Amino acid sequence: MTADLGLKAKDFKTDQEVRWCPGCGDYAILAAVQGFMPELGIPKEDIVFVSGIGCSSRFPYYMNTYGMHSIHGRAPAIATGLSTSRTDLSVWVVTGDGDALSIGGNHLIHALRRNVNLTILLFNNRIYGLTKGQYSPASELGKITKSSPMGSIDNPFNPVSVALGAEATFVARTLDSDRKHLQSVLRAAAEHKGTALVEIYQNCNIFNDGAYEILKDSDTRDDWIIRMEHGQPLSFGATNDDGSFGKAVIRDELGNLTVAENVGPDDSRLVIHDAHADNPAYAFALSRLQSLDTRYSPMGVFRSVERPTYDQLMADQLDTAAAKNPAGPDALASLLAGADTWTL
Amino acid sequence: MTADLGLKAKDFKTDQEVRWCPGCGDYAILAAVQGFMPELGIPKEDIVFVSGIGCSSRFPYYMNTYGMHSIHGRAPAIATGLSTSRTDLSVWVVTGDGDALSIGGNHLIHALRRNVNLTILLFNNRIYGLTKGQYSPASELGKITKSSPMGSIDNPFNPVSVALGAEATFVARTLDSDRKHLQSVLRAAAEHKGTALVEIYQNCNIFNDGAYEILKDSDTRDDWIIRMEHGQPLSFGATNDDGSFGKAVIRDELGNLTVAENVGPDDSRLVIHDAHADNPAYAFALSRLQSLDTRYSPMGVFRSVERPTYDQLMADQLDTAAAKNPAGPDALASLLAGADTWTL
Amino acid sequence: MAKSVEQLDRVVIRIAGDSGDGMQLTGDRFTQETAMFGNDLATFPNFPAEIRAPQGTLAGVSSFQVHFADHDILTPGDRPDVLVAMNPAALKANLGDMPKGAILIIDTHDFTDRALARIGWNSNPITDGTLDSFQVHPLELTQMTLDALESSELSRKDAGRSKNMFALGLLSWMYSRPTEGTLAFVEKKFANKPDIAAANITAFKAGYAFGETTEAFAVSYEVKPAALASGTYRNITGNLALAYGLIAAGQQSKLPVFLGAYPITPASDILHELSKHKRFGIRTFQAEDEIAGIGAALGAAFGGSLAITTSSGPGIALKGETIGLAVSLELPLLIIDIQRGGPSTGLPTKTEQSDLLQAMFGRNGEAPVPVIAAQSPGDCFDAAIEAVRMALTYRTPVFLLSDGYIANGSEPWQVPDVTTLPDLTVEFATEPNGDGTNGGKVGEYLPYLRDPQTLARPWAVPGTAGLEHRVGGIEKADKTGNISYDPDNHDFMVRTRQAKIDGIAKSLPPLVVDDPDGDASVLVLGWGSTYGPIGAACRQVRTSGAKIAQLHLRHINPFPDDLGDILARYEKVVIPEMNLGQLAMLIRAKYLIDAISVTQVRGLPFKADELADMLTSVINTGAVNTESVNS
Amino acid sequence: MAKSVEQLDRVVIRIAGDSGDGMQLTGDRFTQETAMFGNDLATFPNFPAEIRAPQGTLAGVSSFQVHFADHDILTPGDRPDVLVAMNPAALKANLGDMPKGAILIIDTHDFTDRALARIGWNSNPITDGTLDSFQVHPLELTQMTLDALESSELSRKDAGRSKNMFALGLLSWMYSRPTEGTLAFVEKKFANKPDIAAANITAFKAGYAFGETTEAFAVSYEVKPAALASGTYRNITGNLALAYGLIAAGQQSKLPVFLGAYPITPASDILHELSKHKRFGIRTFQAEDEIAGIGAALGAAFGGSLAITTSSGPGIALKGETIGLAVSLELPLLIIDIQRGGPSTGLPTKTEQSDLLQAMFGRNGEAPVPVIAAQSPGDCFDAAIEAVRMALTYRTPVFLLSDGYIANGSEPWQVPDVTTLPDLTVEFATEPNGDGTNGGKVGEYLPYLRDPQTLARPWAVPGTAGLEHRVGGIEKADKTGNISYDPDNHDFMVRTRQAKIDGIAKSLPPLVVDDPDGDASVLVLGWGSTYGPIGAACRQVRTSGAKIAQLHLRHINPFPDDLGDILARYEKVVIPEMNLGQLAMLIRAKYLIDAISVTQVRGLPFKADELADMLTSVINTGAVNTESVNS
Ligand SMILES: Cc1ncc(C[n+]2csc(CCOP(=O)(O)OP(=O)(O)O)c2C)c(N)n1
Ligand SMILES: Cc1ncc(C[n+]2csc(CCOP(=O)(O)OP(=O)(O)O)c2C)c(N)n1
Ligand code: SF4
Ligand code: SF4
Ligand SMILES: [Mg+2]
Ligand SMILES: [Mg+2]
Repeated sequence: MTADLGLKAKDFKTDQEVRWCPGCGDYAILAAVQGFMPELGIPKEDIVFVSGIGCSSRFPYYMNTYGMHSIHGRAPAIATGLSTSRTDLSVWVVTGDGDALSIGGNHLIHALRRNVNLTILLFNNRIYGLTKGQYSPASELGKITKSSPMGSIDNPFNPVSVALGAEATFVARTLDSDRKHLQSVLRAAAEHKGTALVEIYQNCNIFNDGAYEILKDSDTRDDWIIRMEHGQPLSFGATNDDGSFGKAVIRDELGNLTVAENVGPDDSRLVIHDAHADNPAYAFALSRLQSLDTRYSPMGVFRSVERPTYDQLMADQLDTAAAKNPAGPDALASLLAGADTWTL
Repeated sequence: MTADLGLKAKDFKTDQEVRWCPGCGDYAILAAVQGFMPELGIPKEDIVFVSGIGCSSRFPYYMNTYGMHSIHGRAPAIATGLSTSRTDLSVWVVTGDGDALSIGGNHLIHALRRNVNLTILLFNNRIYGLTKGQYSPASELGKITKSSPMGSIDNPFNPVSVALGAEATFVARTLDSDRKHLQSVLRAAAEHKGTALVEIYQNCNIFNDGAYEILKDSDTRDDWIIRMEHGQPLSFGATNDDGSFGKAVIRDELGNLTVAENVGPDDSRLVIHDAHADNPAYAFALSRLQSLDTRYSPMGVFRSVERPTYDQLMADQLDTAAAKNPAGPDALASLLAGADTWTL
Repeated sequence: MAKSVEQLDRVVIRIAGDSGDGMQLTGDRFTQETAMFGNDLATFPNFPAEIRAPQGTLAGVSSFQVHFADHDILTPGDRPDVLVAMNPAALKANLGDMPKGAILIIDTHDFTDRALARIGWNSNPITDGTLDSFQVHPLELTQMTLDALESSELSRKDAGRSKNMFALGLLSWMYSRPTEGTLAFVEKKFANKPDIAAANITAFKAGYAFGETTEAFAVSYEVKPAALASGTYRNITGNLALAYGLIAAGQQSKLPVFLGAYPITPASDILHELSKHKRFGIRTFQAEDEIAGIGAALGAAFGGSLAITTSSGPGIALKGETIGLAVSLELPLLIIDIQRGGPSTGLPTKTEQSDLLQAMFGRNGEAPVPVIAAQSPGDCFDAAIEAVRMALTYRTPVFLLSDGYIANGSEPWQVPDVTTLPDLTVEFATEPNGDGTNGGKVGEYLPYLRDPQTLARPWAVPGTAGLEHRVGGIEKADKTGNISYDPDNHDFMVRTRQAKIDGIAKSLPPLVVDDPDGDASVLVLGWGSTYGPIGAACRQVRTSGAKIAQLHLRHINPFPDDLGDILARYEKVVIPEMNLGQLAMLIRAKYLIDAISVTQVRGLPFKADELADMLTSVINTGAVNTESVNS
Repeated sequence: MAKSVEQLDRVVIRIAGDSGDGMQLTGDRFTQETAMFGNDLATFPNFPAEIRAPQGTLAGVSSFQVHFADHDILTPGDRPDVLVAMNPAALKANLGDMPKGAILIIDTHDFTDRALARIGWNSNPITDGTLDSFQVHPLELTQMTLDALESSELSRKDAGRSKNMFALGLLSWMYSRPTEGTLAFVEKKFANKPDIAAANITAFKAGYAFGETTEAFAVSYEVKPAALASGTYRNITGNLALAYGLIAAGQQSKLPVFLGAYPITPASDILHELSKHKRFGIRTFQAEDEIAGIGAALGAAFGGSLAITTSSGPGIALKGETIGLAVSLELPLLIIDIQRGGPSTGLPTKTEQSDLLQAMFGRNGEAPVPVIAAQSPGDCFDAAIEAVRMALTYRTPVFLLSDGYIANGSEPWQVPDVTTLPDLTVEFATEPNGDGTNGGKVGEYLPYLRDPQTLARPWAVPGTAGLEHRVGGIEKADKTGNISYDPDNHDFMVRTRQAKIDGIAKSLPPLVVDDPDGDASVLVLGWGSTYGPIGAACRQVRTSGAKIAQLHLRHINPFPDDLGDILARYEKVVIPEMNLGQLAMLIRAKYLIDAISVTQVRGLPFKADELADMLTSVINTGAVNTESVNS
């Protein structure tokens, strides 16, 4: 699919000044996406970025493609109409944790269940950035913010679990600062036909600085990130001298996925990642390994399975209808007349 | 908790004529709920039924308690305000598959994650009844309805999976026509503190007749319904002469839950139902056993775990704030004055 | 026995029964027969919000009224000449509307003490004198149906279900209707259930034969075909005509059609209808809610589709924010509101005109949107095409208002010659429009560079190389469309968007006032579905010798340029509306005339009689002084 | 060097810099010092929608204007006497507003060629003559701050951050402000970061000392305290006053307060503030969206709370359907709209008055809701209490409109004596109200039996035995509230709901027109935040010897009963609005007067000067003929 069109990252930059706070994780994501775009092998004019409202949702202004900065929470719905009516386009949605999971939660889960052909980039900074720092549906319980001076009492969503509960065919997670990983996930997402949800952990250095610090700090990250690669064991942390994995995801006696230490490579309990498992129960179990403080965050593709896309199913119905009964030149006239006319 | 207040089912009937189609499954549910209410041991005046819009949402008019027939999809939000501001009340939500999963999807999942103290009865007839028969987010792919003459191309939700993905603390499923089971599930739901979601399979004999026929037909139901009882094996179907279960849920080598035939009671693969498993991955896996035609429908309580309720957490914060700094008679005056005043 | 045939010029029939009795279907069939016969006609279906309200209750009564005539008519009639009542509740619920001397055909099957008591009758009205002033035909319709089907395999219950067809057969005989259409219809509808088809046909024929044979009916009637303009006609409901208008507009614009909708009464039928016509390249998206419905439509508009969203009042209320976005994006988008009784859930199956101000103002900020209204079932077709013309030409969302009355009501419709339909072809932008002097460099694309005539911006759809651009809901700089917080630019853009909509008035044809002699002093001004009742009232007024002028608005925003002059010509302007005076407010504000607002909010169309009385009193006394019409 | 002190009666200062430069905080502190000093004052914060727009860009400039005087004033001033510009962009963005001769204090630190080029300046305006007509003070503010902090442990970058405090110190010296408050504030704010606190204090003191010492400033100024009505004062912003009004209303009504809200600029601060006052029994629910926010509030209202929802235009657009339900349920509910620039996302941080018609009409059906507006920061307190009074008395949703200008702006506010606050106690229904003759049996509860005076229905909250009842959005029968599809009942209920709202006018005090000699021929009519600018303009007009009358509306729906008579007394009525004439439309429609609509939609308040010119031209010529104000 990826014809080399000779495009470069800079071709995807616009003349608009980027207006995020200095140090915001959005910059890194923007650079990674712009850097990845040429790989798509799709002409710029066939790409559309649709966003909602939020700091993250300013994204389309900076992408030299077609784009729409819409209203809060509605990007998946708008993109559904666009993608479904224009199957020739590559449609991307950029959204934030508030935009996607709070006001836009319903559109998100419905796009996922329908499997509309969209790539959704969910910038999760666990805060409302643009409105200056209220807790979001991804914020930790007890978080103190402008609107929760005594600590948030809202139990947060796990966005990956939400997506899997909503029949998602593709769910992945990555980190703003790890460009290589981010791009590898984008690659997988872009290849997926249907709705691909990519949760990107993004630092908001103004209102929620350091939310993902333990996943970034070189002292901790290897012990906290579970890197998922299809067909590979879910091992992480340092490898011991005896070849056993410092940490790994295993399936315990009760059948639950859990993290164990010092697991031998041949341990039967060791879980080999299967991103293509048809049953989402496996990916769901993976999503539950993470605790609220981001400890044991699986990163990479949780699930990627094939299912017909909504866009294609609709296009097929139109084709079938037209094939069966082509709308020739008289079609409109005979439709309007119907079966029971009389003439005066 | 269940003081006997001497209430009878008939005390919960109103003088309003019930206006569902003759034969509608809603009648059975109404009778079952009215029959169950006295057991609650709660005075009528402390009970509120809130509904959205749909055939099912007419329910409050027939319950001689406080009630609100609100607008489409919003009942969980309205009930959240009521329950949170009035922790002394028993608040029930009645909703349909369209009301709860289509337009109201976002409020539903947010109520669940917050664990607001509500019992939500979701009447799932897999169709829009009140608007005369369009497919719903619970309708099967390919379903032919008024709005899908060539068959629906919308992959449906599994409501139980959606709820579990949204951090639900209590999820159960039951059937309109099985009054005893329905009431047992209501009992468990009513006892639960937090949001209890009860999916009730309900027959719409006008627009989707027979949707659950195989779960009702005495020839098939025992082979298709997985009855879940905490601490009991998930066996169903006929028991063989050798004591093995005709059918049972087992955990296969890969750790997946699946249905097997002729499983001995001591088979290590046999799954013993644990409704109180902290990790929702187990309940989620159970929810995936069902196929779209309702084959292998687990019935009963999927999950019931304790977590603080939103209502209580909010009440606690108010109490803490008041205890720390009681709002005495001068509190308002000193608030209004603030720290920096000057006098002329 | 040979029976005499009486000639009538017009008849109004109402058939009423339980909502499960198939009254709407019966009415439809009778209407179709009548249409085929060539009468002019108008229909009025009226049913409860419940799917099947409990049998035998007042709340469960469903009715269908049809008015047909040998001349052109405008309404389904104020008061029926004939009522067919399938049970006591149907009789009770409708009796109040029946004029003295009317014919009542009553199925006596359910006139048991219990059934009567249920609706609050202590004795049988058929025998206790209640109906003395009517021509009553108490008949055992159900029993006769069962008798006719004795030899059928059907259960008693199923057989009884055909009683509506028996009644239809009887009516068909009474009014000399052609029956082939109905027979063919039944065959087709129950093609998979031949026993049901057979039973219905048997019952229908039995009813017809009963009329011919029984002595109960001494005469049958004939209403000659109407001499309408020559052409090919069909019967059509407003929602069907509207759907056809959209399909036609798609063809005429050569754009793919995209409908984003969430079901809601009484708009759902447009979704249902369009979903059948995929072969015309029509995509229907049943969204998760109204916001997604309009959102998806807007997305499709960005992609170059002819985008539509349909709903009714409560759903429209949810779309306000997205309509604002569409105003800001300046993309074509049709917003169709089939109004029903409000506020809130209100009266879902009843009609009302109370969303006009919501259409005008129901969103944040200065967000002007053209508003037009359809005036009759058939007119919905033309209204749809006009709405599309405005949306495409001016790159703007457009509100099209219809309501439950004309959406479900039907009338004969002259099938348009498709070659006469307007050309709605759109030119997408294909080239950069910057020329180095107009705010853009050569080779640059300025998405907000406007057409000087229409003030419309160019429509460049994704896939067009070189025109990549971004649009959004934040205020944008003139021409470039980039985000701009500049105060003067904002003021300019707000006024420019308003000027664009106001400028549509230039494209409107002159208004045509119906003022036969040009010397009336009172003008009655209306919009939407009151067209029929007002027109019928004007005829009555004129028949009585008085003068009255009528003007009906298709365009409410902007008002046509010549409206002010016309209003100024009359001493009194009367505005009847099925709301509390919404158009009246707009007219008063703009033209500062003391328009008389006459309102009814009963979920029902005005009665022509009452309007005529009201107008007569205005003509005679300068003021409204009839009790039957609120003002 | 002893410096001279010059006396001034009023000063307008604007400080501007990057949005990361702490301009809002600096302005707040200066304001607070000024308030403590006893001047009358008014402030105007103005900032971009981005959190931290890119440094050194025009788009990133944030400013704060404060006007203070030795007499009572009404606006933050049209044109600053002094501009403090922290970088080139701040200078460029604000220069256009500066009158000739104004003082410019410029931090020259960033005046590098590159930074200048970035904003389109090819040469340095400080030296190239651009600023010749001003009194320019180019200062190395940043460098001086760094020098002052040389011995601190802070990094250069962190130390540089204190430059705003240096500037504040300088201004404090220049205008003889008391500094204790600021010092205490800094100590408290950075209690956990003592090095930052110390740096800020050092910088502040250095700035003050610099003013005292340097020869650059030969004089300092003094603006005497204003002689306001005696009482205790504090400085307050509109949003804070509004939040306090809600808390007070909760106390006065003895109801628990429930706020259901979703964050949105510029309304979020009310949520933030109320969430701090849980000890008053206030629940704040940050909902998943605006619909859930109002939904939860409505649920709480059903449960007996004083229920509130807050938002701004786009969020209000989403609430329309639920407002309709609240109208139908007839429950008290406050809907607070802090208006901002529209349409759509518009100008989120700028002010506008363009949601009036949305408040009036933004929902389906006939769904009347009272609408009131606050006119100044301090007035938001009273407006909140009045809104609560109406909601509780009439059992109705009530719209309270404020806007970004008064929400964020501040003024001295006379702290009310709580014992004089109105009693808002509510009586819940506790007993059945049926008496056998009023439509209900003895012992029955009729939820829609109305108070004959107010037409309010009783409020029976769950938990009250014997009053169990159901309410809903379908039309309901008079008195019983049961579902009713009866046409006459619907008409009656629609009119009754309207009559209830219209009847509120009876409870309103007589309007007070400000027409000093009672002989003006031109009346200027306003609503909301234009109060200050219009008032200031009227003073200017009168100072010039002309006559003008001013009337400002708190109540827009219903209009006060005496409004019509008042309007009729004047030859011309002029209505200035920050929209395209929304109040003007309502006034014209109701009173049929040819009101002159004067509008500006620039995201900024009117300038008093321009309004004064405009009014003068109306007085002299009967028409608006100034270029600076659109009409
Ligand atoms: C209808 C509506 N409601 C509320 C807002 C205010 N608002 C804008 S962005 C936002 C949340 C932003 O959070 P998130 O989606 O996490 O994006 P971030 O800024 O963190 O990238 C809110 C509440 C709005 N613009 N529109
Ligand atoms: C805002 C709004 N949109 C749409 C509708 C129309 N509507 C009423 S009920 C309903 C769906 C009903 O389906 P479900 O929730 O499954 O309830 P059921 O009737 O099947 O019990 C719809 C689309 C409405 N009343 N309000
Ligand atoms: S507020 Fe946070 S998310 Fe928004 S631009 Fe600034 S750093 Fe980024
Ligand atoms: S339409 Fe279906 S769900 Fe609704 S009342 Fe009738 S049978 Fe029940
Ligand atoms: Mg965020
Ligand atoms: Mg349903």
